[in-house]
Amino acid sequence: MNIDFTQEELDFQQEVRQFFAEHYPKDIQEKVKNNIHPTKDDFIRWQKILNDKGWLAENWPVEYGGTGWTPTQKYIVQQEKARAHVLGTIPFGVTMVAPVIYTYGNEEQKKRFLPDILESNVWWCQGYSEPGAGSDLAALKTSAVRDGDDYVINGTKTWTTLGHWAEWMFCLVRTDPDAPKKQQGISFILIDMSSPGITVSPILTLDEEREVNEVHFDNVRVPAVNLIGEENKGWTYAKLLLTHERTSIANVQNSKVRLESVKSLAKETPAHDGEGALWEDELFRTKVANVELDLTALEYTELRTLAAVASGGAPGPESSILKIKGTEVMQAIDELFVELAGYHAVPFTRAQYHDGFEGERIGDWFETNTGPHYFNNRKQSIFGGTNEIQKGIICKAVLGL
Amino acid sequence: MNIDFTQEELDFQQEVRQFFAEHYPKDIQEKVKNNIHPTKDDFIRWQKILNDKGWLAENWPVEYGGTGWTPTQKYIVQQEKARAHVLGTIPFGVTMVAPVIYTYGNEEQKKRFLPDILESNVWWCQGYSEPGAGSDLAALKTSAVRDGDDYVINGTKTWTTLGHWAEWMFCLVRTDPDAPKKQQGISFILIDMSSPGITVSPILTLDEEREVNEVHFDNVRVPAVNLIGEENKGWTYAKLLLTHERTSIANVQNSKVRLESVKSLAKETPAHDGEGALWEDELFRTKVANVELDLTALEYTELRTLAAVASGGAPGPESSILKIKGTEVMQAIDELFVELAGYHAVPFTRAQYHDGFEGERIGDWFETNTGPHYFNNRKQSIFGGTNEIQKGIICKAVLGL
Amino acid sequence: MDFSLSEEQQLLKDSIEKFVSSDYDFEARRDLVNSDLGYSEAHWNMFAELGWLGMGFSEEDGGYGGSASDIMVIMQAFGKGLVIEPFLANCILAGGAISELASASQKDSLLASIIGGEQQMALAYAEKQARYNIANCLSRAEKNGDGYVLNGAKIAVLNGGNADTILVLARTSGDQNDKAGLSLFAVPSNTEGLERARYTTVDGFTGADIKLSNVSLPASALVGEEGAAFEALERVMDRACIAVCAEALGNMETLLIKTVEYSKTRKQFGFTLSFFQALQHRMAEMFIECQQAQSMLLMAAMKFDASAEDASTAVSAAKARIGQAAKRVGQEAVQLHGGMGVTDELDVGHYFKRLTIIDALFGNSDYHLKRYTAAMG
Amino acid sequence: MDFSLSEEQQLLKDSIEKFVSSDYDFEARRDLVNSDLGYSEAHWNMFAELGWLGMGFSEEDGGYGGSASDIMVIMQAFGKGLVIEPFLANCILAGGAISELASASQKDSLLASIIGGEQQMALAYAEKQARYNIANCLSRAEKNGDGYVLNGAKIAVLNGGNADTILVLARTSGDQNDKAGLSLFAVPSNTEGLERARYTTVDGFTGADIKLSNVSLPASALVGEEGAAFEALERVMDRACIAVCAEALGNMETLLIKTVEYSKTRKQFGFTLSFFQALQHRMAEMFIECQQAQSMLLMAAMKFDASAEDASTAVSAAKARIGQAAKRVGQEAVQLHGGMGVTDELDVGHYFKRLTIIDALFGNSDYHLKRYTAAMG
Repeated sequence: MNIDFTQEELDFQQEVRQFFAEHYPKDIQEKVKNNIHPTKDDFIRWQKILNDKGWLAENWPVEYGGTGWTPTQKYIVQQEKARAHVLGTIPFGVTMVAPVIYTYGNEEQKKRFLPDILESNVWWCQGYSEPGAGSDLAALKTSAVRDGDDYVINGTKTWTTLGHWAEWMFCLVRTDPDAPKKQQGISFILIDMSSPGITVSPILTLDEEREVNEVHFDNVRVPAVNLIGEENKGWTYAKLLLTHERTSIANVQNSKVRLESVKSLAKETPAHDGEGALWEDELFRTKVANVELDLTALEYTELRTLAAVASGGAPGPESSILKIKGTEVMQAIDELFVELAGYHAVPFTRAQYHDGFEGERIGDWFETNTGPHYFNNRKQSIFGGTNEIQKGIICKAVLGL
Repeated sequence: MNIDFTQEELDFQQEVRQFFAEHYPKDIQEKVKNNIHPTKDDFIRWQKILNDKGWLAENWPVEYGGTGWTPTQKYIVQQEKARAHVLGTIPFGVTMVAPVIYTYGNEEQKKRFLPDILESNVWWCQGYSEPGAGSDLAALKTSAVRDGDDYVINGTKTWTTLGHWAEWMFCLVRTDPDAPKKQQGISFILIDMSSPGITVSPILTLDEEREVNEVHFDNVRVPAVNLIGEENKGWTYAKLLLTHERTSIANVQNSKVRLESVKSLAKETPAHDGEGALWEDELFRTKVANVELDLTALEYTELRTLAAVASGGAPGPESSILKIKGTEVMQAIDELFVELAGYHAVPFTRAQYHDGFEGERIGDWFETNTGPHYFNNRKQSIFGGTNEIQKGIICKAVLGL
Repeated sequence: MDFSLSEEQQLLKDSIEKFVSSDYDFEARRDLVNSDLGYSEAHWNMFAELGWLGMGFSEEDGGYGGSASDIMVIMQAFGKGLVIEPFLANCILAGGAISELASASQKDSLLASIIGGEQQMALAYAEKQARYNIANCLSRAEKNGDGYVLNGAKIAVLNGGNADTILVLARTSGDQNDKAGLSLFAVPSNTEGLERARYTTVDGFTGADIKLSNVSLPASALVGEEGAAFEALERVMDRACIAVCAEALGNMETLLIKTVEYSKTRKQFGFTLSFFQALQHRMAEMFIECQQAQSMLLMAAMKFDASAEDASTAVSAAKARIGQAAKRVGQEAVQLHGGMGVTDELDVGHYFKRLTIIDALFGNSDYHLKRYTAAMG
Repeated sequence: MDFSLSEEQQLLKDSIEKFVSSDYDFEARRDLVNSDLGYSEAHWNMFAELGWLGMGFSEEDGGYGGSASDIMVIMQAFGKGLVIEPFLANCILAGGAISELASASQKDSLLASIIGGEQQMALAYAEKQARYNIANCLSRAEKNGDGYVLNGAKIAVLNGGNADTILVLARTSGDQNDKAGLSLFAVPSNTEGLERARYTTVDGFTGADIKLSNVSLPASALVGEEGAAFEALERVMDRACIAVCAEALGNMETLLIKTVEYSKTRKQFGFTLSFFQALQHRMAEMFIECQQAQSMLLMAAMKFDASAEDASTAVSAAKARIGQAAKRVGQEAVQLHGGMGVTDELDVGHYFKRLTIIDALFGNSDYHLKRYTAAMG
């Protein structure tokens, strides 16, 4: 057991820090720092820079363009990204669909899709959940019926994050409605979002932002060559992806930076009784400390999981812990921010947190964003498999209940 | 809505206070104050005094010797009892079996049993739970088979509180093993504990005290005249009793006195860092405050329940709240006591808390009792229908789930 | 001791609940929130006609009620329907301050216009540096001949954007934290030098941040006596706490009902959610929170109405405990509704928002917990 | 960064776990607890022979390990079986103090006798008024010719009743709370003036409260330098925290396993408890607590071994968080075992007792939370 970085790791840390300092666009950094919603172009611009450096596909095998980083290196990169307020990489392409393509796709599919993902030429979205199939994902009904060289797709997908920006969707569809188990009749298919018959309609979340969508398919023809792997085996491929989603969702380094921000803001915020700083209030400090303890434990749980994966283990059902605790911590930090804002949690000033706002601001830079962020972020414990589902996974796969 | 006592109620409060001051034996009071286990004789002595005043059977109808008190009067008595550290009345006779006897028993049974209960001539115990039937009480197996004028009883009852002091038991037995629903084949019968074939064996709890017992029945003959009401209708009678048990279990006034004790002890106890009093530690004070808020809410929930009962409502399934919150509060106070004791929670000094201890005491009067009391009191959320069972009752009977 | 409502209160409760359930559906409310005014004038006039706007005031003040238990009845019923009309701002905050402070003649004109629904008012007390301490006031009113000149800034003025008259708390003497020297001024909102930044609040009400730059007022603008506003405002804050606690209870009761109903219809894995025991127990805990909140509210209202010595502590107890309950019940209702819970479309998230903001008003849970803890001695 | 155990540590872990699972059943342990000595001399000799008693000490001190991670491995394994032998008192507390403070010649004699299992020792540091602040010390050692005279009182001296030698912390100069001026004395337990009230502890160990009345000691009784004990004892406390955190983790892991197993066999309402989702989720939460506790422990042990600047803060973080986890896991295990959970007969309640006492040792959760919070700046 040893907690220290090696000299090589320290050098790597330096390199990463320097690269971000020199190449991460300042305008995007300012937005992230100030809670301004980034644009589609911001994401693409930064991902292209990262990819030029070869640092986009952290988890891909080296042969496909991955970094080959050790768990410790990935941890260092996460730290440095959070430290420099680096805009997050949109996961749908590089983190989610790509591993499915390079693991289960054929050579032609790899050639066709992976380079565009690396170069952020194509924006992907996820077609998993349906209005009638949330936690019970395998109950999905969107149908794909083979007709000549195409599949004809009908149905509705929901909670499609940034689907209105997407050019392609990876999608779970039912190809065998008569399969004895509902998991067995599902296929994994890639869909060009410009295909006729697709409608993308917004779902506003509690911050009144358009982030998620409903996507309707009305006799949409999709070439059968877009099917990944075998027909009716999609559930297997999808599960791989869900595990990847779970391990990345803990967001430890991001939460650490946010918690530091809570601390420094609390030093400048008056206490609730207007006397002294909120940071001197032992109740507030204790809440921060308890969140920090949970977060520290989570950080080491994540490191242990990554170490186990690196030494040959799979990211097992324990990764459900990362989802549960990671979202609990995020949401606890959201609450601390609301408390920091005091009466200035009350005004709703959506425009202030978008590009091009010119009016007079209400409140300090963060204050009026705390409510909407807190409300919207309740999704964290719901999306990606609710925390109840994650507990169920622990019960079944770890405790054998 | 009005929170004040009437002049009559204030007079009554005075009367009660004065009676306790004059008639409650000082030696018993000292024991209760100092956590010394009372003896069987202590209980009987005090109950006889209470009964002489006509104040033992608080909830009985006046015709049988009840007090006829209003909910407010009962509340006042509870307050004054707690205030004067009055030893609790043993519930098995006066609170539990008596309502069943006067509600469902025949005239002869009422004449035979009720006077001895009022005069505390007979110590009762409860024969409900069995090793295989805990939360699932209706799964009980102890059998009663009619044989001439007797029932012959075989089986085992468990968690029988103070069964080793008891002269009589009220008992649920299975008289029809073939009933279509398990609740239907159960009868309610009264058993003389001196009957041949009964063995009472101790179960030590985590404080290493003998409080509960297992009671074994080996071909025990019980006269059929001891059956209450009709054969196979015992479940109905038992449910009445369970409701009574639940409403009395909140123990609000007792918890209030204990919480006051925590506060005053905390003023004399050094803080964890040895500087100043523990009472000046905001973390500790806040824990006390949060318990007190819960307790205040509970007090008014209890008052609302009693008021609803008085104005014609039955103590409905809402009374499950009293059990759940009442035990949560008790157990939270237990934790505060352990914290007060600090390092002196460590020694186990059972003899110090029994009659006749002559040695040199370890720690202040309360300190070394805090651990055993805390451990043993975890039973509160288990016995009398676990808190999980209570939540189930709320789900089913209140929320319709 | 008596926990029952009076006959009048029961009637009031029934009529507001009927209004909420029959005439206040969520889509109509959404349109109101998105309208320029932010609420319905028709509703407001109806509230006035039915006497609801007078229920916050004693008969002496021209009203029809005025006790904390009256306010409780109204606000709990409003809370069930997430009523957006500015009852709190007019009748509890501004009206309450006038009732506590104003001279008989001021009451005659000002209160009558509130009770009659003719004038919109707001109380501007909060300042950024003050957090929840109303004595911490930097806004100043300087004597100027017969009148006053006001300077300062106020935040989160509920109904501040719509108000015809804004009651501004300002310091006529003393230092930043002094309890003495605070005075209240009735400022017509079109007075020169009064600048309003109007906004919708995150929970759908309207509000404003306000700047006062050399606002000239006549002597008659002073409400009541000079320098005597603090104790009066403290009582207003206590009543406002009871009011929003009642509203929160109404919110929570509705959330519990909606969550239980949803759980009985939404199917996952072949069963309705109500089949899953882990979820059942969480709904049982929501029920317990509601019941305990109801008890705290009754306790505080009764103590307030009895002018009990510890009435303010009781109010803090209720605000703290109900704030905790509100967070828990709100979060659980959203979580148990799954994805739908975080959509703007469903009403559940809006109840959750309101509960969140109620905790932020008039002192959050921790503020009141500290006030309670301090009173423990 | 490396989270894996060394080969030696893995072997040590395996051998202790084998001992615990094969040779340490609960009924045998009960007999030990009820015996006069309170533990097994045979076990103790075996621990010595297998070198386990030397694992808490560096090779320099004549031991075979000494790192925090070594201690972690041993104590976690002991915790799984609720091992009652006085490893903590001898090897971590008394031995740790000697290792930190003593001169080479004192180490030679004292440590060798611990490592060899030949002598029982105890560390008497706690005083009633001091709570968890070791600097708060009223016991005094006055110079008397070449030697010292000790007066004072110590509480909760673990292994104090069995110890042949008791290390007593006493003040040779300074005032009650001074960090300077504290010295450690090795006092044979049969020394005149040393009075022991021996007891079993609530969790089955043995301990004593001790009074020192004019206890005369030779100069050689002083361990190390005069007045320099505080920093050393602080390090001992940190290591002791890591030790009991590891033990607590072992306790919790066993409780989780026992609870899950019980839930699979105990039937209620026609189903095993493991069928009930509300209980399932609570077991999942127990699992999460165990995992998070494991992470905190690793973090603290690694930082301690790396002599990190914030090592003491990391220890407080672990002690605080694991104390919270211990309470939750212990209470839940008892609750989920129903009536059996509160019986003396079943082992589950005894694990719960040990977890409770671990929180009370060396600073409870709140004490360490405050220490942590203070370090946040």
